Amino acid sequence: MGLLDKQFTDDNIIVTKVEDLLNWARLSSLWQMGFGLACCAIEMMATSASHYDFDRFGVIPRPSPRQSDVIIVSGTVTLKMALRVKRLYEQMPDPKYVISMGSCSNCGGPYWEHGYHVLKGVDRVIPVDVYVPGCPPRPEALLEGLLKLQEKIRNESLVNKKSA
Amino acid sequence: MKTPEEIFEALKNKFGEAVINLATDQPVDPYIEVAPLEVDKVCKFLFEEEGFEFNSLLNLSGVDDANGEKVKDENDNDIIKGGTLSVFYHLESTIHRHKIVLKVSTDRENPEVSSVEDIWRTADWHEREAYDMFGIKFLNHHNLIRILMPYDWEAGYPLRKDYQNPEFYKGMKVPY
Amino acid sequence: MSLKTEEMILNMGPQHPSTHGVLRLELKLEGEIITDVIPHIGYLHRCFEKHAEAMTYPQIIPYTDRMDYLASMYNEFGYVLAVEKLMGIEVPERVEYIRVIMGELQRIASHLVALGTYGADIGAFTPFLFCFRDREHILHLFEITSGARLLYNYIWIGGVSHDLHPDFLRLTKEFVDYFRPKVKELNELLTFNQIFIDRTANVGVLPAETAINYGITGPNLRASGVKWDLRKDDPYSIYDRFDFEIPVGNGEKGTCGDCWDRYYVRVKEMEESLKIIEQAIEQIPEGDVTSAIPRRVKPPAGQVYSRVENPRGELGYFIISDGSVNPKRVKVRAPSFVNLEVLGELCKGHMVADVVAILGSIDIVLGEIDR
Amino acid sequence: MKDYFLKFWQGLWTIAIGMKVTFKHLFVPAVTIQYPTEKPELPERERNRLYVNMDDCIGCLQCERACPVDCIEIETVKAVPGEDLGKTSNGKKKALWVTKFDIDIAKCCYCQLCVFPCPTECIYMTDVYEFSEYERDNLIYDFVTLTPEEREEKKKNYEEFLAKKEAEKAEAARKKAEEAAKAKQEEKKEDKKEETKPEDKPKDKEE
Repeated sequence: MGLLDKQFTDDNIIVTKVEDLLNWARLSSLWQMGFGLACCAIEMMATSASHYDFDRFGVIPRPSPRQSDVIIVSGTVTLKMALRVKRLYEQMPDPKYVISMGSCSNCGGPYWEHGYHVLKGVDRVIPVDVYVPGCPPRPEALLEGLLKLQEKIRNESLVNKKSA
Repeated sequence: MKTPEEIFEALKNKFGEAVINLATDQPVDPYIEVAPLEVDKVCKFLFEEEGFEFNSLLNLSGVDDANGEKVKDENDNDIIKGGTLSVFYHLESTIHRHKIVLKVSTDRENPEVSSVEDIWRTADWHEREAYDMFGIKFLNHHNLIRILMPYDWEAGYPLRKDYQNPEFYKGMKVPY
Repeated sequence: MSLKTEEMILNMGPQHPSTHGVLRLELKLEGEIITDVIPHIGYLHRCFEKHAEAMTYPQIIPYTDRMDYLASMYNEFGYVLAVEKLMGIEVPERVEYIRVIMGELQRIASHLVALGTYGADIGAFTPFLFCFRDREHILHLFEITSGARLLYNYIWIGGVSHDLHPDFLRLTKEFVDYFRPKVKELNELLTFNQIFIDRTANVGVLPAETAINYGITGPNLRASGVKWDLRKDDPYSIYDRFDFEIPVGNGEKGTCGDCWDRYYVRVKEMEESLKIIEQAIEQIPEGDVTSAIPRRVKPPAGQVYSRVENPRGELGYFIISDGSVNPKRVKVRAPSFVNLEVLGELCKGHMVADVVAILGSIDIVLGEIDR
Repeated sequence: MKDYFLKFWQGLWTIAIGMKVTFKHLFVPAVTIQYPTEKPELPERERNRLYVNMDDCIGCLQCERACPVDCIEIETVKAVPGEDLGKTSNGKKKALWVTKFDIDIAKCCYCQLCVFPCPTECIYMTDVYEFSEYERDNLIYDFVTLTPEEREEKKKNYEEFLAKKEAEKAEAARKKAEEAAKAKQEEKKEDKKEETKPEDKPKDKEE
């Protein structure tokens, strides 16, 4: 948004309305990359299954990073996997968001101390927007994390990147 | 159905020196100690001989005995010199319903054990794992490479008691 | 006329919707035909065995949960049996019954995930939703008892952490009655669907001889026609008191030991588990569940190999104790680790699309393979 | 050819059977929980976020030792004599100021092992599960009720007390030495009237 940046330094009517529309559109159809790593992936599957139904929030699991807006890192990221996680993240189109689900991807979780092959937190390779704690988090907790992410997107600005 | 004593007797008669002893003073499982470079022949015998027919390898696990001498290296880390690494084989016969445990001990500095991969195909990955975690070399294994750790892991064998974690792996910090 | 094609190498995974986690398969293809499959594992190697060496015996239980996260109750069960064998602890009757009920419920829950995701892999999405709906009932039972949905830390050395919830037995009975017709529903929906049968029958045939030599256990072995179940053949806990059948594959829709058999054995096993649960609810005595928990877990020096029949096969724990509060070595003989090894053998000569069907039918959990 | 059509027919027929099953579900109430508006009722044994009731904590470090992942960090300072810390709700006397009680909830594995050994039942798992954060540092929970100044003060107090005690000890030792010297001088006259040490030492609670 380099051009707009120079022309509108403050919010004005047109831009704010457009940005509201864009943010609304973005937050209501966050296509998720179906990316299960470990135990949390089962809870993620349960979240998209009948009882919790991720679809209500416009979250549909996509098999390819090219079609997705949000990557839910659900589970332990190991050193062998970390580079792949990074590559998948890089393949996603902008704007992209990351939800780190569960203790392991937050900071290594139970494996932080002796895990010689565990990456201590996925934020060492990709930037994380929302940390959902839990081991594994209840599906409701993941939904709440998603609502937090939507809140963050709602406050985003086209021109000036507000920090949420 | 054969007891460990009978199996030990039969092995002793057949292989003599290669079968070292039968440890029965253990709280739960007795085991037969075998020379590391003869274990493939012993296993072959147990697999084929009528009356034994151990057709299934339940488990194969490397163990760091940590019975060597503890010394400090130049960076003041504890390392273990000398001593042994062991491999335990748990065999079972689904025909005769008997089980036996074999144990081999090998030198820590140059651990070499004969592979049993061509007897039980399942030993392939088990042996690769023991190599990956302890650095035990299985002679005559067709593809002895790392299995769980990355193929380019250079920091040693993680399940040894004196393993030191590297600071970085491909630009990622390893310790917390 | 024959066309000669060059060998092509295709990478599948580590991120692939049907690899059930983070597994990378290196497929060697000749045209569309697979000549070899090399699985690359270790993308979820979480160093369980290293952790076990640094923890005390009770502290290891939460980590055993996280190995096979679809059957955590059974992983705990196997681990505590091994430690109890080493220490010579007798547990109260009631505890044994609770463990068996929990274990069998967990078997159903685990098979439900396996069947549901298998359907999704093949292309039928509805069974996935149905299976997960029924699984939630079991998770609720676990939750009211232990407080957690997936990783329980419920079965302890010498006992269980809490007594059963007052409503548990009633709810379990209700669940058994609720679930019986659901199995039939699943059969109507997926098992005997002709498209599903065409995708799975005669695909990935595993002969019994090969299976034993590869050390395959569990439903995969039974699908090949071998009647081998540790609950009957080497009974642990109190499994010898229950009356149940061991379903084996008989090649009903194709060859014995094909993907459909492996799938159908699991369906039938769920029904057998229901039988065990019903009997256990009938027989369960009253009593204290925490009386045998030792204050300090310090087994004598020695080594033990103890095994249980996990939903995926034979789960063995090999524990070496040196007489201190930490084990010297804990090695897990994970059923999936052994079962996956045969994949290359099964896939040879099949099409690329069949890899998904074969892999799904083996029912692997990567957390257990890599540990 | 006949086989082909037979299979074709079977395919259609079995799909129809499956459709019948799914069609029946149109008339079954939905199981979906409409999460943000409607929340599930959690059982009483629910294990989610840890909570520590600091009024009851005696700083015995049992939970820290039981934790398999070492996510609990506790530091305690002994109270100086004369300070009254009050009692816990089940009548245990407190003797330690807890100056640090951090739980890194991001590391926690919710296994409940810390809850069982607690003698005063002050650490427990609540049913709060909605606590996602934008920053990871916010997941480190500090449960200590004392303000930072108070913590410093307690530490200083104890250090001063220690120093005082040290000084008194040194004093006593010096006096003892003097007296011993005196005693040597007044040989064979045994009048050991030693100064008694101050008796009001704090009673150390077992850890």
